[in-house]
Amino acid sequence: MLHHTPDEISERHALKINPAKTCQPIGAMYAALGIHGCLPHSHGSQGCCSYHRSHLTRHYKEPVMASTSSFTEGASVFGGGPNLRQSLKTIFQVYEPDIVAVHTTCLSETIGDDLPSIIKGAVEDKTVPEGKHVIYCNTPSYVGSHVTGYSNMAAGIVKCLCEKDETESKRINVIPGFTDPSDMRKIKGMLKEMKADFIMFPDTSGVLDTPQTAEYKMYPDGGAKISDIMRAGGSSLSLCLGRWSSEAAGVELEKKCSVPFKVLDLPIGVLATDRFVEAVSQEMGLPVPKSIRDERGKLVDMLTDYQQYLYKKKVAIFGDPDTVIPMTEFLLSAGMMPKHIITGTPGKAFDKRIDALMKEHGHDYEYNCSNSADLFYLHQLIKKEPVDLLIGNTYGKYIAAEENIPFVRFGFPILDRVGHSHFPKAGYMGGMHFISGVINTLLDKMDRDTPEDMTMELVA
Amino acid sequence: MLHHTPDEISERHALKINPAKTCQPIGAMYAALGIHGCLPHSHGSQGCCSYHRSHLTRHYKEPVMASTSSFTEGASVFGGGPNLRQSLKTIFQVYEPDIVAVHTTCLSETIGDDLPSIIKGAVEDKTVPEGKHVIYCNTPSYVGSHVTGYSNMAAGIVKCLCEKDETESKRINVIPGFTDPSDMRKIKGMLKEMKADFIMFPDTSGVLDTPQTAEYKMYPDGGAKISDIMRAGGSSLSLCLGRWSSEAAGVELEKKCSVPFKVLDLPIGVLATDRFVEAVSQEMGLPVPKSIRDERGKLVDMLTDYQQYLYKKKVAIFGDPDTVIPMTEFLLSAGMMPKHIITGTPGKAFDKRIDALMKEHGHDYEYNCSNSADLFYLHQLIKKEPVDLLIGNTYGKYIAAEENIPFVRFGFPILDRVGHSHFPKAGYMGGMHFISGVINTLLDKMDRDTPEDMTMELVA
Amino acid sequence: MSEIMTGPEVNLESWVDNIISKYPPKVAKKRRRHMVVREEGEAGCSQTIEANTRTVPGIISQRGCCYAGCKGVVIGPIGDMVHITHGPVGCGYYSWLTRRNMYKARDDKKNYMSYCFTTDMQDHDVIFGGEKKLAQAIREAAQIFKPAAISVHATCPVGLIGDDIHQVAKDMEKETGIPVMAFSCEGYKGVSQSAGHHIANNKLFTSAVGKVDEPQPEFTINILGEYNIGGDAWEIERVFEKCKIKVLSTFSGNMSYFEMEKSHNAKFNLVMCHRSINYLAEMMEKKYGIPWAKVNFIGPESMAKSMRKVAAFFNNDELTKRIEAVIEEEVENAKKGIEPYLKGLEGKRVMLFVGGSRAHHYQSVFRELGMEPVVAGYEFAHRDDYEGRHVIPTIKVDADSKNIEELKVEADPERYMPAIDEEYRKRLEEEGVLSNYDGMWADMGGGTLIIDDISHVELERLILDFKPDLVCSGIKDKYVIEKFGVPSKQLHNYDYSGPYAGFRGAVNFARDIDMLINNPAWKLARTPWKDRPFLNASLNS
Amino acid sequence: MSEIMTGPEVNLESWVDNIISKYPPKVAKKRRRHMVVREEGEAGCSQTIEANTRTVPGIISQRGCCYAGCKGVVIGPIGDMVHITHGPVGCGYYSWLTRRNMYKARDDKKNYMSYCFTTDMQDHDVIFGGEKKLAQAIREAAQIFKPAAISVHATCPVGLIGDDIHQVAKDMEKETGIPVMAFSCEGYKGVSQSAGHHIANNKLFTSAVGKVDEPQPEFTINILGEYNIGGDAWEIERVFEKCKIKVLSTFSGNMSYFEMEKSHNAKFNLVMCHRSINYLAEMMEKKYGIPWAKVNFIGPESMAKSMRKVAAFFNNDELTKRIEAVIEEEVENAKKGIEPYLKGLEGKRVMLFVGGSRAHHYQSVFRELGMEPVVAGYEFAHRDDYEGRHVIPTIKVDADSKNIEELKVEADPERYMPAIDEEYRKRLEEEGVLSNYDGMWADMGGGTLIIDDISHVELERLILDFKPDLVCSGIKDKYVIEKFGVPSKQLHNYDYSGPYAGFRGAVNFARDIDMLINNPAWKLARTPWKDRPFLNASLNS
Repeated sequence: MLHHTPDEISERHALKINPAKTCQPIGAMYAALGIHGCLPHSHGSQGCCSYHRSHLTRHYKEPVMASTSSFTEGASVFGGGPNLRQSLKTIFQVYEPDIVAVHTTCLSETIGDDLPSIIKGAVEDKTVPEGKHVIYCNTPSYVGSHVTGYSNMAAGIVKCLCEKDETESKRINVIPGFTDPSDMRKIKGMLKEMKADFIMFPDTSGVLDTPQTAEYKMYPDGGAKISDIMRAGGSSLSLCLGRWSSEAAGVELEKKCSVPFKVLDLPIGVLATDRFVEAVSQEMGLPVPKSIRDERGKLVDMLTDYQQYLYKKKVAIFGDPDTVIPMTEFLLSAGMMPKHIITGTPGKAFDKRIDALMKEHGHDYEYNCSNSADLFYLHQLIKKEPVDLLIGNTYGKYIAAEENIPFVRFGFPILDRVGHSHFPKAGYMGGMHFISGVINTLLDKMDRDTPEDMTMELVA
Repeated sequence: MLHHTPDEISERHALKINPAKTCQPIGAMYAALGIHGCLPHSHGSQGCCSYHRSHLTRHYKEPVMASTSSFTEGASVFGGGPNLRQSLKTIFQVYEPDIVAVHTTCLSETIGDDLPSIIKGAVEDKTVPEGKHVIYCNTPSYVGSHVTGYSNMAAGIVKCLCEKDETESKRINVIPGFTDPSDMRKIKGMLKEMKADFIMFPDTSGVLDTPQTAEYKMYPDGGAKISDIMRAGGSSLSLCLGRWSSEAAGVELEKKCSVPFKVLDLPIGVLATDRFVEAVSQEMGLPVPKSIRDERGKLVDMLTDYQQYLYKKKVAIFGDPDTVIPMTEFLLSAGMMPKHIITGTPGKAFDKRIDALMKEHGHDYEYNCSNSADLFYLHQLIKKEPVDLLIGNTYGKYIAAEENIPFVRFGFPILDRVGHSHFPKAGYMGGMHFISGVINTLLDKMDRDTPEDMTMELVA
Repeated sequence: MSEIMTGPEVNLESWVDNIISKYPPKVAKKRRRHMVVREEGEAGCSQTIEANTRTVPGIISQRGCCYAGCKGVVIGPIGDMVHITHGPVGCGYYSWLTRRNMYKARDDKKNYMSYCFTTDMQDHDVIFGGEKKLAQAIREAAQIFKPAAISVHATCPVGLIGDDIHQVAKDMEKETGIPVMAFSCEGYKGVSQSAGHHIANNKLFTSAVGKVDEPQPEFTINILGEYNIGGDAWEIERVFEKCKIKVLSTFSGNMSYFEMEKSHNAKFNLVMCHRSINYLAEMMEKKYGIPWAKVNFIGPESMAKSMRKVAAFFNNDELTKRIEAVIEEEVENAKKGIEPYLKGLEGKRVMLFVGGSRAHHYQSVFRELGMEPVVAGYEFAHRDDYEGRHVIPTIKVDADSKNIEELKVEADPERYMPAIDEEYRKRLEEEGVLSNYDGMWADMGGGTLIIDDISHVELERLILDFKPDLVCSGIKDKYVIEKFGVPSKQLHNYDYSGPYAGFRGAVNFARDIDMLINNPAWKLARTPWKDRPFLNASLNS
Repeated sequence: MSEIMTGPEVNLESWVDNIISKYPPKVAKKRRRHMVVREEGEAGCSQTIEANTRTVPGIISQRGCCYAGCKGVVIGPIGDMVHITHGPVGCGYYSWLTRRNMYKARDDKKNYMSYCFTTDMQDHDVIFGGEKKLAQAIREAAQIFKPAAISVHATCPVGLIGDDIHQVAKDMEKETGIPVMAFSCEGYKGVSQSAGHHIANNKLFTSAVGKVDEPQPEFTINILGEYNIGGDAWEIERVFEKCKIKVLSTFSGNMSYFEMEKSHNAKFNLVMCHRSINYLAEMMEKKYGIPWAKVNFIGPESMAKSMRKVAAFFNNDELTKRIEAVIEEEVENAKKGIEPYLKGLEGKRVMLFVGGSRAHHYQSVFRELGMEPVVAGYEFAHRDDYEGRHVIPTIKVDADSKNIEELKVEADPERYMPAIDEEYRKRLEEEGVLSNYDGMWADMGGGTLIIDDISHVELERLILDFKPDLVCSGIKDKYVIEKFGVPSKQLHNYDYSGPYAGFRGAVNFARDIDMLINNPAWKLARTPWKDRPFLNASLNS
């Protein structure tokens, strides 16, 4: 399937092959879906909105509602202001959202449409009905990646909604990184187990993992409530779970409402989850309940019980910085050897952080780490230095098949398997779910590789 | 690996090949581990206890503590009374359990040791210390199966511990069938979500799925408390989740403490879980909370979202009656076609129930259903009528490999993969976990079978 | 109108009035023109519909963009080419392997389907221009892959910043010796994918078709507008080969660039997806004199009818006998395969909102399954796809479409050689065999409803008010529809099943529709305790 | 005694006194005799241990039963035989594929490893006797599988109800023409697996060994007591073949019945697991004059030492040169492979409680890894396995063991032909090469602790008081030990790894021990917030 990928790595200066990222707007759309009653709006050509909705739908197998300014050639010459105004008018009358979250596209960015003033106008002349909200952010597709788009919308939410509130409080804001509803649900679950007072946004749980009840809801029960988001300005601390996708929102909250923030990794793996639990426990002065300690201990138990299948196994992993970084740490803590660590999202900080993790775990073996990379390059790395396991999104399966490497799906998008919407990778239980997948996948291969004249191992 | 299994099915009258069951005592030992502070005791040769502990350990990857009467040739000639007395003396002094649960073996049964009077004696002469308990049941290995042993110990628990209590109460006893700690945890979870007042025993959660904390506990935190079990005599209803493994305990509770009982299937799959929730809701007059409705809806959503991979797929399934029956119903409700349905445990009621399920789902296709069967027979059935999927315990993998059939592990024992101790098959979430496994396994095969000159499907 | 009514009180006209009342007045007026309640009687005689006009901003539409129609639909399926998207990463990424247009490598083993190529334009490129980067990207693609040819597809910013991709293509073709085709298919062009189809047709016609002359056997045809979703093209080929008819090239499912270069040597063009490919059919007829006929390979009857058009065209007794024999055998097998499902599908009502042809193509097979298409509409079609080609002269091109180039084509002095004489051609035209398409609603009787470019709110109301048994649509609508408890069939990607075309495909289709409608899993959607009052209380917990 | 002490205050004698004080007085007296704190000086000279006596009822022991020793250990590994367990389903089921004795099918493709055969005795059989059922089971096995031979293993009830399995075996052997061996290995016989070993040895000797005479090359050996766990036997064979020494048969890892029949044609027997197979070695020497030597294939040094015993025996310069050459090459490679792990293992303290030989066999390789075996003991060994064979005459057989038959064996008039002359044999005996085993504690210095048939409470205290870096044991103890945060190595099943024997095996072993001790995952066991007081409060929530 990838027969044409040569073993020799040749320098490329212009051609990206099999990207490990996509463009900003889809991240902004996803973040916007994490607000209850929100209709994301794509300010650009129809195609963008259509592509983003389709792609998110393929990943979540759920309705993904969003509208578009439907630029025509005229609009792209004379500007998209009228299209946006017309859009808001139509949307509020026809689809009755509580809030519309506008993001730009490469088209409207290249034209240079001035969102703030267009929206300001629409609010002033009541194109936006009383009590309804329109928020926005800029998401030029030719900068950063889908992760950047998520980050920009998260910051946009703060910019447009949060209100300063000086009254004393012991409450944390949690701004999760770009990850699945199952993870967001799990993060909330841990906070509730700890009895922490918190506000979390964006929150796509209950929005992109809804039940089949034969009753369609255009705006599902889930998502962060606007009123809660507004109150986030009065919290005592913001935890930004993911430097790439959530720090900007934390910075914005500090700037606008002087709420201090802490940047943590997404709680993926034992250590990152420890740090999350620790931070909550410290800030809120809350104990760590037995239920959480037990869950942690079960994960550690699994890591030691099955260590012979994990220890020193070479791994190639790719995906978004905020998920790949804690996962790499998780693999290291389980005694595995990440050899090739790739993200498509630009940012030297990624490489720096991976290097730091390697040092923390006292490793001196050779590994390849690179940002702004693509899967064609990753494949060539693997051809040069084979691995025992590949971890990444759906697109990784073509490499895995070509090189006959066990493959575990992780990150965004997962288009060809089921489970990620409901079984988290976050938290200790999420670690158990992920690592069971790794162990069982490696065992499947061992069984498959058993010679005909011998007998598969009965016990593992 | 199973090359020697001929296609032609020849009648066998004496030789069992690759059994789909094991003997009673292991079931009794497992049930006894579901009491907090209990040391199961095997009244027979050392080997039995050693085999049962090893086998349970391979399935749970956890310490499995139990003692034995260590019969020698002498004891097997003159009777094991002295061995049992010596055992109790030693156990209570050295291992300090709150309770010892004695079960017999084919040896002590063939000899005919009279447990009640031996134990009575030991209690009277204080070989059993004040406040400590010794309970027992008979588990002749040459009758029934491991499921029967579990059932006998469950009934033994009632016989020896439950006390009659006429005072009005609205409380249910839940006696789960022979299934994993994860399932028992899930069942308790549903009862808590419904805010039901209940007593559950046996309960191996917290006993055979314990955390790694570098602190060993011979008697882990979990298990049904003796005091609670005693109070079960005062409940208003007993729900026996599994006719084969739990009805006997219900009958005993009615006989001894006149608590009425209802026999339900283990809550595996949508419909069986519905009936469980329904029964609790009815008996306790409690509503079904949104959390449970949502979880249910997510399972149904998965069944419809991925129906094209499930509908009319032929399935062979084997295991214990109390798990195979609701799973068969689950498969039928998902539009799949169980073709070969096998249990090693004897009992015509199994075949009758499967036939009934087929009728309920309006099926008239041919299928093979049989109790007291073995895996050699199942394999031959599959050779005669191939299936798209095999579901069963670890031993099924040799058939799956030989016939190149996708295989999903289910039931007891699972010796060669991880996850069953922590990810339930019970409840709606358990259904999601199981059916995701089925879907992903079938998709793996589709990917593997993609011809070299073509491209694997990106989206499923 | 009974077939659509759930009760006598439902009146289609008032339903339409009601639905448009949900829009702002100006929008309502526009949307109204995209809806037609079919009257009994002649197709299009009295009724017209508005189509291929811009979607009102803010309306939640199914439509995609020009790039999607060009790269995604028409050019992407060509398997031995490297298709480079020039622009930010997204567009190339989203059109990577998502359309299920299947391709089998030829002897040269070239198959780039599982690769995605993009210039991943950065802000620097937007500011200073992307021509150099594009040139370098083509260079790298040529060096690493040595494909049969290379295509370049412009996305929105490219047009605005003024990269001359055609000049770059020309230069790089010279430098690399590999054919390079550039497509100015910026997303904002036109009003839907449709503009992209046209742009793709033009370039294929001018730069690929006709490059290599190679005599072909008597009974050689091309299939146009067949994209081999789920393997459709292979089933169609199987049948034609059984009739000893050579399928020279298929635009563009399972298409090799080299076959495209020879395609003008065929005698006859069959047009499957009229919307996306009729331009090419027209131009090939004008230049090479290859007549074309509209066909439909979906469902045994339509398949047979289409094959008979081929018989009529070649007008050869031997061939006609073969074709009839194949039809007889294949139809019988298909009916056998379909029979078991009929009982479960009898009288079920289906709605179709998809594409520029499929919403029509699938109606006959549904009828063969005993089901009733009651409401239908296209996503990006033109009036002629609804009303028939005879209305084309009356269609006025609006501002949004007038910039899509119409090529002036003349007969090729050497190579214009129709396989049939003018007189016979005329006769076949009069019989409606050639150059003719009657459009969707010729097949939709009175009391049915046509909705062009359906919007989300209209879809919602249709489902709530008419409770269809099945709705055919695309990925964006599928889970919306199914959350209502109504099964949805994706007619773009077939829900990852197929083939559906031809005789064997029809059996697959029947099997899958049976699943959608009769899978017991649907019965589970409603909770058993749903209507227990004291339980409903908890819903607000 | 420093190596075992965690602090100067720990005194082994008082530790022993303390641990036995946990038992009831009578039990304490018994257990005390199974513990020896090694003094400096000559093996066994002044110290003796009690072993192979019954475990006190109620004590949680590692031990299994007679059936496990016979069917599970010795007979089960023979791969081209059908092994039928006569009894209730459990015993056959639990011994199904659980010991990892690997087998590769020979040319006849016969390999029944993945099958489990049992008569699944029912109450009816217990009441009316199971002979008919057993006969029928053998008949069915013969018809369906046509194995090289069939074995029958009695479980507890069989002896009590008095089935004459030997008569049934004889009759069925006649009827089917397939050799049938019956083993009266009821679980209650003896005090552990050990009785089963002996019973298995006897029957193999009388019914299989010696059936087929076949001249063998000069340098032909058997390996006894090697069960090919994780492929050990294959690595050992590899090395001997490299020395051009033929391994005729291995009892009973990767063993074929047909090879067993010829095994008496070998010149020399190497005994790996002294406990389970020394009976057969003795009997083969008595009857066929085949001398035997105790060997140990675990760890490069022991492996080399064992190979030199073979060199000494055959006493042939050519062969000796070859052997030395192989040793030099293989030892070097092994050291290279092990080297990277040494730093991480230096000075780590290990305890071994397993089997009847392995707790000794693995001590040298641990020392080669720079680790210190500080406490060790067997599960089912006899005194000679601790103290050395010289104590055998002083061992009194108690009631529990006296019923295990001791065969009277005499030299075979025709076939008794030692490969070396009497004089040289004597010399080798004096040098301790032949017929000699010094036992475990010859290798355990002063200040170490020996515990026979260790019980759970003793294991617990050892871990708590001495905090070992590694404990070697079996499946039942593994997770007990690891819940203390102390890694455990299973020396029965190798934790599903291997091979560990020979030169390459040693490298695997080093790699796996490195994992157990240096895997960072262990560091995760203690929570970071563990000792935060205000957090501990929650523990009671």
